[in-house]
Amino acid sequence: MVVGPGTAVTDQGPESPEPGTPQGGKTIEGRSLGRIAWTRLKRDKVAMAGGGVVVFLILVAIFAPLITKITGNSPNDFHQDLIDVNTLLPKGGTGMSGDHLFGVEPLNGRDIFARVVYGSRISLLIAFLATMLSVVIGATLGVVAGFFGGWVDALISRTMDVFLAFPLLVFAIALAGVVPDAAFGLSGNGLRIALLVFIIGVVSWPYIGRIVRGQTLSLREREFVDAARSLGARSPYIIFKELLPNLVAPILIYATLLIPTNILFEASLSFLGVGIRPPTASWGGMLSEAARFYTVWHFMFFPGMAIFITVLAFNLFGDGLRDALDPKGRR
Amino acid sequence: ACGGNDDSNGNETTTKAEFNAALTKVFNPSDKKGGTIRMANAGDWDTLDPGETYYGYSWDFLRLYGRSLVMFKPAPGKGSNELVPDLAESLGTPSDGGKTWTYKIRKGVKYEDGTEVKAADVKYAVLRSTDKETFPNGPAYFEAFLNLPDGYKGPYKSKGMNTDQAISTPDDYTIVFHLKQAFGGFDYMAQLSQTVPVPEAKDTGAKYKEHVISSGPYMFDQNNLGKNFSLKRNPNWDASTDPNRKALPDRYEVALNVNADDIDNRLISGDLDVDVVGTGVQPAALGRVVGDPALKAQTDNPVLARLWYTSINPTVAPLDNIECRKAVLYAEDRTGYQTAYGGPLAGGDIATTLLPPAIPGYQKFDLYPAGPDNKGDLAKAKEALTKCGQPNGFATNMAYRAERPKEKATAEALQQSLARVGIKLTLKPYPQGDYFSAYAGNPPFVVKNKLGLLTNGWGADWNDGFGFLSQMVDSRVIRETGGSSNTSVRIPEVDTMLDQAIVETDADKRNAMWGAIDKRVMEEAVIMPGIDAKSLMIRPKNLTNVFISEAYGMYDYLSLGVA
Amino acid sequence: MITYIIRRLFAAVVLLFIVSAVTFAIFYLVPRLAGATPETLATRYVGRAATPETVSLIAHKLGFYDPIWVQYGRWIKGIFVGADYNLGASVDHCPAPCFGYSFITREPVWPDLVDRLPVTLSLAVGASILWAVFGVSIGAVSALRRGSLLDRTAMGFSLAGVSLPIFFTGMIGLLVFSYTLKWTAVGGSYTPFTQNPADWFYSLLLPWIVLALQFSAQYARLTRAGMLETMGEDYIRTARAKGLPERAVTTRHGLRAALTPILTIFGLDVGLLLGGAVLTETVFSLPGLGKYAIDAITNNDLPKVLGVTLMAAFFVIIANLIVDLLYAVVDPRVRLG
Amino acid sequence: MASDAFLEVRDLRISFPTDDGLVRSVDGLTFTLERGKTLGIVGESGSGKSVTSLGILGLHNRRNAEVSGEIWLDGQELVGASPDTVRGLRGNKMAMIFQDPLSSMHPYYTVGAQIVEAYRVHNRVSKQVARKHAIDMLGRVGIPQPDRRVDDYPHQFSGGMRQRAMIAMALVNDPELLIADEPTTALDVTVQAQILDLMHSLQEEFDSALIIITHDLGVVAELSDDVLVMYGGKCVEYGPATTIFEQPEHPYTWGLLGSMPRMDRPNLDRLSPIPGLPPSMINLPSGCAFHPRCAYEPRTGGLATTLTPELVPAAGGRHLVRCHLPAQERRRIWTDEVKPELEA
Amino acid sequence: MDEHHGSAQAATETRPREALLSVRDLQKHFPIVKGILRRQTGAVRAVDGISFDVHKGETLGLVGESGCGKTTTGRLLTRLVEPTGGSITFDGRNIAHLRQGRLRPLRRDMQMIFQDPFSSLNPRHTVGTIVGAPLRIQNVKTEHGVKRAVQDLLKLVGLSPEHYNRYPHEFSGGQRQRIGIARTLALRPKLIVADEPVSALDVSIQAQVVNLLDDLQHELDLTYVFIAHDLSVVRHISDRVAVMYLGKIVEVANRDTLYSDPRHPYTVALMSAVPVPDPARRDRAQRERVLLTGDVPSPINPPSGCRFRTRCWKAQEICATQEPPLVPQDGDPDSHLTACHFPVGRDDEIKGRRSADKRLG
Ligand SMILES: Nc1ncnc2c1ncn2[C@@H]1O[C@H](COP(=O)(O)OP(=O)(O)OP(=O)(O)O)[C@@H](O)[C@H]1O
Ligand SMILES: Nc1ncnc2c1ncn2[C@@H]1O[C@H](COP(=O)(O)OP(=O)(O)OP(=O)(O)O)[C@@H](O)[C@H]1O
Ligand SMILES: [Mg+2]
Ligand SMILES: [Mg+2]
Repeated sequence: MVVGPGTAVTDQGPESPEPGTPQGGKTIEGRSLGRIAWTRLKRDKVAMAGGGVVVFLILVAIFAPLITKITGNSPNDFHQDLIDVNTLLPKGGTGMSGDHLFGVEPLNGRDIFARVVYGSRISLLIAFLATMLSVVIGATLGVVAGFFGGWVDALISRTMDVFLAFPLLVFAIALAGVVPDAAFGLSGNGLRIALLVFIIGVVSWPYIGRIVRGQTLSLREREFVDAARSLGARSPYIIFKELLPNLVAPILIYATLLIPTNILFEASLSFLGVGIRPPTASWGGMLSEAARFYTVWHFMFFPGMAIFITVLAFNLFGDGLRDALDPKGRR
Repeated sequence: ACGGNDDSNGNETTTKAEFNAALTKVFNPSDKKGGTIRMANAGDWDTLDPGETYYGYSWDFLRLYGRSLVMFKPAPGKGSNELVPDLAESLGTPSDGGKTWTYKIRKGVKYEDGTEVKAADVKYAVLRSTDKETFPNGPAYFEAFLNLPDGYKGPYKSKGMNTDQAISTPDDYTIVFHLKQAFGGFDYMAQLSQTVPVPEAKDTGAKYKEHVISSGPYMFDQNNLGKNFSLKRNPNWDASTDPNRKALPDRYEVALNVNADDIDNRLISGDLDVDVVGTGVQPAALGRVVGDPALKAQTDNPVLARLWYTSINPTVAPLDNIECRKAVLYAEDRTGYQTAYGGPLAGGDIATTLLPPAIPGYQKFDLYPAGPDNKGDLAKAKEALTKCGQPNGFATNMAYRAERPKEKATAEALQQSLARVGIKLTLKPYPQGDYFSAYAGNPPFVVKNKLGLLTNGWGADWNDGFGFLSQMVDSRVIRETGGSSNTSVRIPEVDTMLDQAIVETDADKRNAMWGAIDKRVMEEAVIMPGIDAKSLMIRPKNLTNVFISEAYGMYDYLSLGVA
Repeated sequence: MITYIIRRLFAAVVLLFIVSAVTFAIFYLVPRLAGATPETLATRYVGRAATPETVSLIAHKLGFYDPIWVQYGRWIKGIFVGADYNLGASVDHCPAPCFGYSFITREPVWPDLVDRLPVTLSLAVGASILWAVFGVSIGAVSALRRGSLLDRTAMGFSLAGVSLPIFFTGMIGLLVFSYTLKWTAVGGSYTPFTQNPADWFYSLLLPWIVLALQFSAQYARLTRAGMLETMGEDYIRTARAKGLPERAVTTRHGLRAALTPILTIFGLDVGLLLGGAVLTETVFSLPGLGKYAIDAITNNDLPKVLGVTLMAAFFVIIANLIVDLLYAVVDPRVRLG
Repeated sequence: MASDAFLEVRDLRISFPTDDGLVRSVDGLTFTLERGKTLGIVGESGSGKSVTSLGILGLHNRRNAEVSGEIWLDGQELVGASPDTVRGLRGNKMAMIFQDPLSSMHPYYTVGAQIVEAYRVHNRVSKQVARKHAIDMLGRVGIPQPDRRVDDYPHQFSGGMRQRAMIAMALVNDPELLIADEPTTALDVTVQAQILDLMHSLQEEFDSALIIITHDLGVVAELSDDVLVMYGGKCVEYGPATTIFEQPEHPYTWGLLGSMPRMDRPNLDRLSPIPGLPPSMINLPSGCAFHPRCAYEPRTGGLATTLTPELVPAAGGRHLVRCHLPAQERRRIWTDEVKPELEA
Repeated sequence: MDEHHGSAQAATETRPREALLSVRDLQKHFPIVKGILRRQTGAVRAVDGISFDVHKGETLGLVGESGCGKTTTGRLLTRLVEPTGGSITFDGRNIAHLRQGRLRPLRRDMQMIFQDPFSSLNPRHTVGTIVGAPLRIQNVKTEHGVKRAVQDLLKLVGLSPEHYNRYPHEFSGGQRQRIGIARTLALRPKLIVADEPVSALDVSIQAQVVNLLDDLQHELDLTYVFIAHDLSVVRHISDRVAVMYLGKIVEVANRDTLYSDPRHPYTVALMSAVPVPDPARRDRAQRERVLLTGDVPSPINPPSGCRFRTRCWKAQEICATQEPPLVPQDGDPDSHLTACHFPVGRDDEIKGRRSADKRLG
């Protein structure tokens, strides 16, 4: 999938004047591919809806304290008065009420709404940071491999093979399990977040790396790279000034599509019990607790739906972004 | 003989299916023989080897295929705490002030292959269990108390070494234990599965668990480690040598590593008879069982000799100040703690002492009353904080086992209740595999990571003050390299009291001393007692002779029959 | 061809070495970096009443005092020539391939793995057949009816399917179909095929569906995208120009080409799954390799973790090789070498 | 309304609705072609040549192309016919050769299999028979050792051989109409010469009607009896090849001739290119689509900018031209102004 | 720039001139590597020993079939790739093995125009950035700033200066090629290597660009190496023409000599294959046409001796054993070199394989 000069507008530049004929007095600002993509994206209702939800979720994450203040429940407060001590379940089944929109958790009666809202912070924060990390690693190594080729490429490609040969989830869990409580000057949830970001980021970089490498390989064959070199440009110039601007689009697309994958990854790790430290709420963690109380539907439903909606929104937006930036891949 | 009161007529019966019907009475008594009892275990069996197994349910079950010198009486309720002779003709005879214990072995007891059980087999069994390189997980009482020769490493490595100074067998039916120091409760040790005879010729060391030679009424039919095993009748078992066992069913089938929720569902539907681990239903089934009167009538709710508690670590500031520790105790919301642990049915009763009521010597007292609603006495807590010099509270950390949802919930509950007086808890989950060795039981780690509160739990190896307290409050079991289960009690006075109690052969005096130790430890406020564990168990639908053995805190597996 | 396979197998062995070494290093180095000593490592393998002597005895027995490469070398040696374990009364020989000996369960790892494999195999094979059939047909039909209601619905569902975490669908599936409607088996009820094929099918039905749901969605999207791309190729135009019926054009020419890259992904996915469908096996408590891995990790049982990791990597690598060979069969342009 | 000619295209219009507007790729095209004759279609990139050829074969997707007009092939109308009818004719009565032989052949099937497939769609014969036929066909298009090469995959062929195989595939059912869309553009001159030669001799042999689409006037001159010059989706000039090359009357045709350096004439100092750029197919210039690039537009008195010119007969009988310039004027400009410059 | 080379006419005759570029025995073998160990298992002999001179102010045309090594030659001349052997003397300096750093200043004098106007411009840069890049890379001081310089260049190639802020995708192929040319001219080079600059363009646009190149040569006193496979275009623009076949130059001569009097059988075949836009002459053209059989052999394994022998109708035994040198043949001027054992004579009957259909004659 080459993201390059659009096939859309080619020879018949609609309003491009004949060569040599000056147009008006002022300079005409060209429409960059980004601008064109944005126009295209704006037309894609579904993608925009996805984008809207993403923005909404980000706002929810940022303003979580404010939202929970309005609803009046903080995520870690027990409401054991709402729990039947014998069954450990909320009285009346779910405990849903005006105060507790999504009901309360069995056993300790924490407000599920507040926890779901707070859970978005963990999910999004980790997914974003991990994606950034894998983009940095993946893009750097991908460009280096694609651009320099030879044994550098062989080495990096083989490394990616090794990574892909690992049972990564198992590996991630194992790694999350063996790292001590305090390390690298971090401790507590700070360390956990850093650790999860590190694990997820390191595990998913080959995904970006492969794409960037492929793109770089094909870009390297494009004549503008030769042109720059024949002008005397050095490798850094070519990488940063010539290649990178062309790599931004694919990196952006795949980063956007990697975020939902990483959200799922984080949720899976939390579900398997190697995620963030309690009582901090995370969606995967809530689901794993809900598994113990599988008879009460609301406990699993809300965090599950939160993951689903978030991932779906990112996927919709990412798909739209890809279609907009890469008209060839358009459906 | 060791129970405080003597209501162990033991054979009250009932057929009325109601809540707790099998708690103190025999439910559905019957002598009908035949049938198969189906059991399931949510995890793996620790080991079937009598020399190493260290779980209550395993000991309960093991009596089906092994006979120890002494055993707990198969009787409902308190009666089960009574020790009765099994392989031995009578309880042990102490001499030398409790340093030497002699047992006479019954004649005519045979292994599954028809050979007779001799005193030497018991001796061999006990000695092999002291080889901790081969059996690292087993109880370590014998090597601690027996007067073994220096450098003795068990019968495998120290082959041929004379061990008569520790155990002597003057004849084939007499076995004499020689202890390093007097120990009044040695009969409790003699009931350990480690005294189940093992024929030396058939011993395969660590592999013996694959085929244990039965000396009881049942022997192994199939044994697929990690999956399932079954027992069938041992043709060489002679009921006349065995007054304790009814041996009603023809077969026992045990499935391992079964999904815990699935076990509950199958128990409810009657597809399964016994959840062999005996820790009660899972939270998912709890609501269902308790919410349905018909189902609830099919349950029993015994109290276990197990305390879930929180250690308050005096080696971490500001908890090195007793007032701060008291503040923690006062601020605790006891009902919150209880609910988090599973509520009054599946969790347990609120405890105010170390000793559970089931342990002889238990004395009821409450040094840090928590107000009428049991939600804590915040005024007292604040007062204590002020005395401690931390009027606005302080921050500390709390450790628990990451894999245990109940401990997590409890820690969260405590975090909530302590926050009311400004004590801020940060929760620290650690993997349970290394919890004691590397984390909560590792003193330097505890200090370095400022773990003020440590989630902990202790169950007696047998229902007696020594079995309960010795590993829990003796400061000498604390090791700098980690691994100790006592994590916070370092009171020299208590150590002395323990030494005195151990050598006391008079049971009543001994029991009074355990109660005093309990109180002394509570005064130091280094343990927050939490709850005395209870479990809600689904009573086997199809079985007869069902009753709870208090000694094991679960159904007595020896007496069950099939309707 | 043969030399190619030999070369690839050789590379696979090297890769497996790397994988095992890295896993080994992580499990040895990270705890040690965190301050673990041979004794603290050994405490894991002793009972709670163990004395310090017992602990150091076990640490010696397990070789925790040896340097890491000695320990690793011992493990590797076990794979090739087997290893001996002292059982006290006797010495047990664990024949090659001896993936080590778990000192927690005190069982050799290899038989365990062999034992778990059929479960994972059943799960992976059943689910992969489901998703290959459904995913590909839905994707192909969607592509051919591009823009139709059917296409949009299918793609909507696919996107939803891709976005649903498998443990969530699994839990909902269990709640609805197993516990409420009682149509499917409850969690944790696995029956081997050899024991009772009907029960086997019944016990795996829901896990298959749940696993296949997510993959079907993914494959539907892949197939559709692939089909759309190939249906725009020049050779499709040629096929039409020959007067081929549309059905032949789409299947013989379009689908054939579109499926080739999907074959690669399919092979790798199945390979990955064979190494353990961790989440599915956890949700449904299936005693497969994935659950085994999780249990091993939870118990910090290094030999098991190593064994299962290596086994999983082995499947991925072999799947890679098979996919490459298949590719050469399917796509004549590919030359191996 | 049947037609006498073998192929008659009447007022063919093909347009594609797109996001940016309606693309009128072919806009009222009319021409006829007899058996055994060759029609050359020339024009700039994007002028609608390929769209026309695909339209005749009925290869446009009804869902994204709007096709109207009439196409009569041997007495049968194709635009209104059922897709199945057209399919039955495709590859059988009419066949097509595409520009890029590598991408136009399926990479996963052998050359032979693809020819066999083409044969068996329209002939109920066994695979063996079809295969013999395919080998025969490959031999006839000049592939050495056809019985061995028949089992090769397209990528194992060289460019020229692939194009030969494409031709074999197109001719396997003895089509009466053969359309070649830029059959030699991807090839080297020496190979191009071989292919053109082959096509010529095969046409003679099969006596089929041939439409050859190209932007190379040399190729057209080499093969065609008639030439159709397209600009902006319309035919701007149509006539016998000799007339088009010797007496062209449309300024665009003049431009084309002036743009190309010629090997058969003395070297020119300068070429005379057509100024400006090809038009956008969405937004064709009003009036005569060529007027913004036409040097003679002022001489039409503004007519060209407003009114679309009709295709009118020019000097010779079958010579048609679409231009507002008066006939006299056109001929004068050619002989006096343009031709001397080209031959200078 | 040298005064006396100032305003050279497009001369058809050659005066002896100073060589700006001189290539001797230039070789480029691309290694074929296999496996992780990157063993070399063979080589593509893309350019296999070619020698020629380019004189100041002239245009040297380089023609040949696809894959014969034209592009590689161009890239060697501009040192985008390093030669395997031979020398490239530019302006008196052998640049064949100069390191990139040493090469940088020389690049000002030697530029390249690329074939594909779509891939030769970075789609993410504005025209201004693209055309200004040489100035920035080479740190050239401009009198009125880079922007003015770029706008002047745009005017020079016939584009509007207003296009400064636009992106390449907004332009047609011809316009893009103009942008590429503007970039090439930014540093006022002495030599421009143009690799098929008009192949991708429509005929009408092609003519615009050819004219532009022509004009620029006059205006700026440029020297061109013009690579193309279109013989008519090459004839139009070149002063001298070199014909390549499979990595070798088989014939080189002044334009008119070559076109009127080709000596190498390959040149003859090549020229006869060009279709002529004159229907009146088509039968004659076909009669004279030399149809080569077979395809160009692989450069990995070129034929021994004369590389053309496998397709040559005049080939004899010696052609397989002995490689013909590139020398003037009997009666040819010194500037007309042919590498052939049996050059085609002026009155030779051409015994090429005739048209398949004999009825045609
Ligand atoms: N499917 C389509 N959808 C929209 N526009 C199309 C489609 N097919 C062709 N066009 C447009 O129709 C016009 C004519 O295209 P066509 O392919 O016939 O040109 P051509 O004359 O064959 O050019 P070339 O010489 O480049 O092959 C072009 O502007 C093209 O963009
Ligand atoms: N980087 C490379 N690595 C390996 N082989 C190459 C490389 N570049 C070119 N070749 C090979 O070298 C030979 C000459 O290629 P080159 O591109 O110079 O030919 P060309 O004459 O420019 O052809 P065209 O007319 O198709 O552009 C070809 O066989 C080509 O495959
Ligand atoms: Mg076309
Ligand atoms: Mg080239």
